Amino acid sequence: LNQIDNDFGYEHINRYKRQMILSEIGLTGQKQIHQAKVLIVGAGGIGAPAIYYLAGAGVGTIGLVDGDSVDVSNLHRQIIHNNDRQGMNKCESAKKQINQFNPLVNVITYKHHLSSQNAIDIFQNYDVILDATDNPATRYLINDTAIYLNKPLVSGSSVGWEGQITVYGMQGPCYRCLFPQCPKTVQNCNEAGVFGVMPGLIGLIEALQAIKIIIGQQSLSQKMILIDGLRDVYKVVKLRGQQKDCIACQKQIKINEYDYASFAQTICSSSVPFR
Amino acid sequence: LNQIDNDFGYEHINRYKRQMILSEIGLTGQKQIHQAKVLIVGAGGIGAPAIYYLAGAGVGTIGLVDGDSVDVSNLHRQIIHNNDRQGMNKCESAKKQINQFNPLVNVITYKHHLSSQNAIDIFQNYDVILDATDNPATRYLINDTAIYLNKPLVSGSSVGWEGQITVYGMQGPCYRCLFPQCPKTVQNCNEAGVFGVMPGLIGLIEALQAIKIIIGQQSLSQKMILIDGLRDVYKVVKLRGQQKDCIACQKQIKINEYDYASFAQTICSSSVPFR
Amino acid sequence: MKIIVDFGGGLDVCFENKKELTLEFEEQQIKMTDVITRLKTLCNPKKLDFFYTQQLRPGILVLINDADWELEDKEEAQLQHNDRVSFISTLHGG
Amino acid sequence: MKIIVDFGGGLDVCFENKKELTLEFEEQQIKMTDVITRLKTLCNPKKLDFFYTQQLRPGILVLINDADWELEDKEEAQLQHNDRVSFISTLHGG
Ligand SMILES: [Zn+2]
Ligand SMILES: [Zn+2]
Repeated sequence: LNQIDNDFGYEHINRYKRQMILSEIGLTGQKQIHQAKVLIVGAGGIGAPAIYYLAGAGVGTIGLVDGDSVDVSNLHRQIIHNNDRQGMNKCESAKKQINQFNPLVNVITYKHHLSSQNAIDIFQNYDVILDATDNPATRYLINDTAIYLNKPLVSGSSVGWEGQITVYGMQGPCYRCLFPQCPKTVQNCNEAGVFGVMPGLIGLIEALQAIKIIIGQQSLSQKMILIDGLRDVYKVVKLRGQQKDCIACQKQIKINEYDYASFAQTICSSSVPFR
Repeated sequence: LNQIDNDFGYEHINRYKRQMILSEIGLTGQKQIHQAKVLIVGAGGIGAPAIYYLAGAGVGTIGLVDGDSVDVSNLHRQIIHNNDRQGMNKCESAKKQINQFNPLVNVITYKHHLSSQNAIDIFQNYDVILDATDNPATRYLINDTAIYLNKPLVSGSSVGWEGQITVYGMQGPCYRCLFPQCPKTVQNCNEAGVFGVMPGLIGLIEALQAIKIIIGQQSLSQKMILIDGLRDVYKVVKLRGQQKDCIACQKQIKINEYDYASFAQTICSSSVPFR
Repeated sequence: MKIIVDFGGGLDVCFENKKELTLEFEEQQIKMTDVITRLKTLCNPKKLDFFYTQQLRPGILVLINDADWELEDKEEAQLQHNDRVSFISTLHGG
Repeated sequence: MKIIVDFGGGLDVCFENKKELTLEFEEQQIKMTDVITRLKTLCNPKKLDFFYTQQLRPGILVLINDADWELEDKEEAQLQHNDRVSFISTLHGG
């Protein structure tokens, strides 16, 4: 064990040994995880469980972007927060929880919303990006920025009893490859109901994909997991490849000049409540 | 809202409103969840996330059975515990965490192992049983007791990068219907490696099944979800029905006289490490 | 010829909350356009614009036997008896 | 005739860590017993007792096209070209 460099010692091995037994991880893989920097955009229903399991697995640096504060109505699904932190910024609350859970992990907080002015500066410090947000405009911003910087993007979403998750980039398709025109959604945003376990499952699978990317294992690039928790449907489907005419993949977007709000203005104009 | 009885008030509605919007839950379903009593046997890799999401969803009474204490090597996957609670009994640690996360939930701790002498007395106080244990002998004990008392049993397991989960009872098959002879396993028990997200997914799906049973929705009875996190395989398979010759389903077992240890003595005698 | 159609991401709202439909076709040769045309007639008129206006609503992923129809020739893709066609509306909640 | 076989729950350890095999059969009529006999020859001798001793090792769930073989007639079940047969060892870890 003499290859242990200064900041990866016995304390780490004792904590991570049950996963280090796996041949796909071992000492080499655990050090890769320790040296990795993962950014999670959104510390809500998907981000909360993702943060917990990335920290548990020993990701050395986790960045969190969220400008919202903890509200009691989040607590049926956002397990990183708790009753005493209502009103606190969500990144701050998550950082407190992780410092108590695994002090070997460094949590960096960005206590504001992502914008086309700050996205590139933040993303370039990280190896893998996780999209845990809740609206199409931000999802396109995250997609275009990650693709522009060649960072793998793990992207999931959840409403009601359903969840979807894939990995964008890595020579596979991106969000714009699948949806060149902004999706008009069936449900109107935050009034949509959601059962806590569904974003929970998506958050855990996002963490799993991030770790697999870090240790060089296969990921969900060009595949999507579809889950219907109510009807017990769990399946993996095959997606199109990268599209030649995709303005994101062909790097034709000037991110800080792109008007994401108006591109996605059709969002949530639907009047149909989600079932 | 005047049907709100004394112990289900605005405090509950404000906390659970995002899931109460779902037609499958609503006020009626939330009150059923509030009045439900769920027992989780095992506060480890599967039990930890299950407890979190059952408490988040508002299950009024959660029982926890575990005689073990928190060890640092649990913390890569057992998110209900933390660094400061090493050495504390796992039920005690989980109760502290839940009291801070959702004070509206009552956690009952059984700080010892389940045995054929105490299983019936404990189980009969609960509506749904969750198996979150890690050895066949206990799994047969839990199965036989739940079937004997006609309690639905949500049962999952996880090792390495894989996970399996089903629901026993409810006119479907039980553990003995599937495996009349005790399985001789490939991996020797606690030295087997495990990646944290896998028991995490199983724990969340166990919580999801428990809630669905409580609100009268379909469950995994006679179905099993198979997950291979490394190869991104997520699928649901169909199982045999209840077996006529099953000594558990035909209630032919005297639980407090049955020698589970010797029935399962073949466990973990295998010398083959799990990959 | 029988084609099984299923809906995800809330699209069942357009089809009386049914998650799955079985469509019967007399003809032996069926293409995706035929399935879409049939579904437009079955769709609840008040909710048609969540399924189809001049085109399939942006944000709907179409799968043939669990594979993106873009991998075959989309509307022109030939279908066989008992094929499964899925219309999955992308979710953006988090 | 081609049969696809996959392994779960660690059983791939008996087959050189391969999660999936494709078996070719000359005969037109194939039963599950034929698949098991073939797999016994392919299994690593040192690990055979994790797959089969006098019988299939207790704890292995056998599926034909993702359905428990107990729903058909187990060893006697008839197979068709491109059927998928799964041997899933039950996990007990928690
Ligand atoms: Zn693209
Ligand atoms: Zn039985």
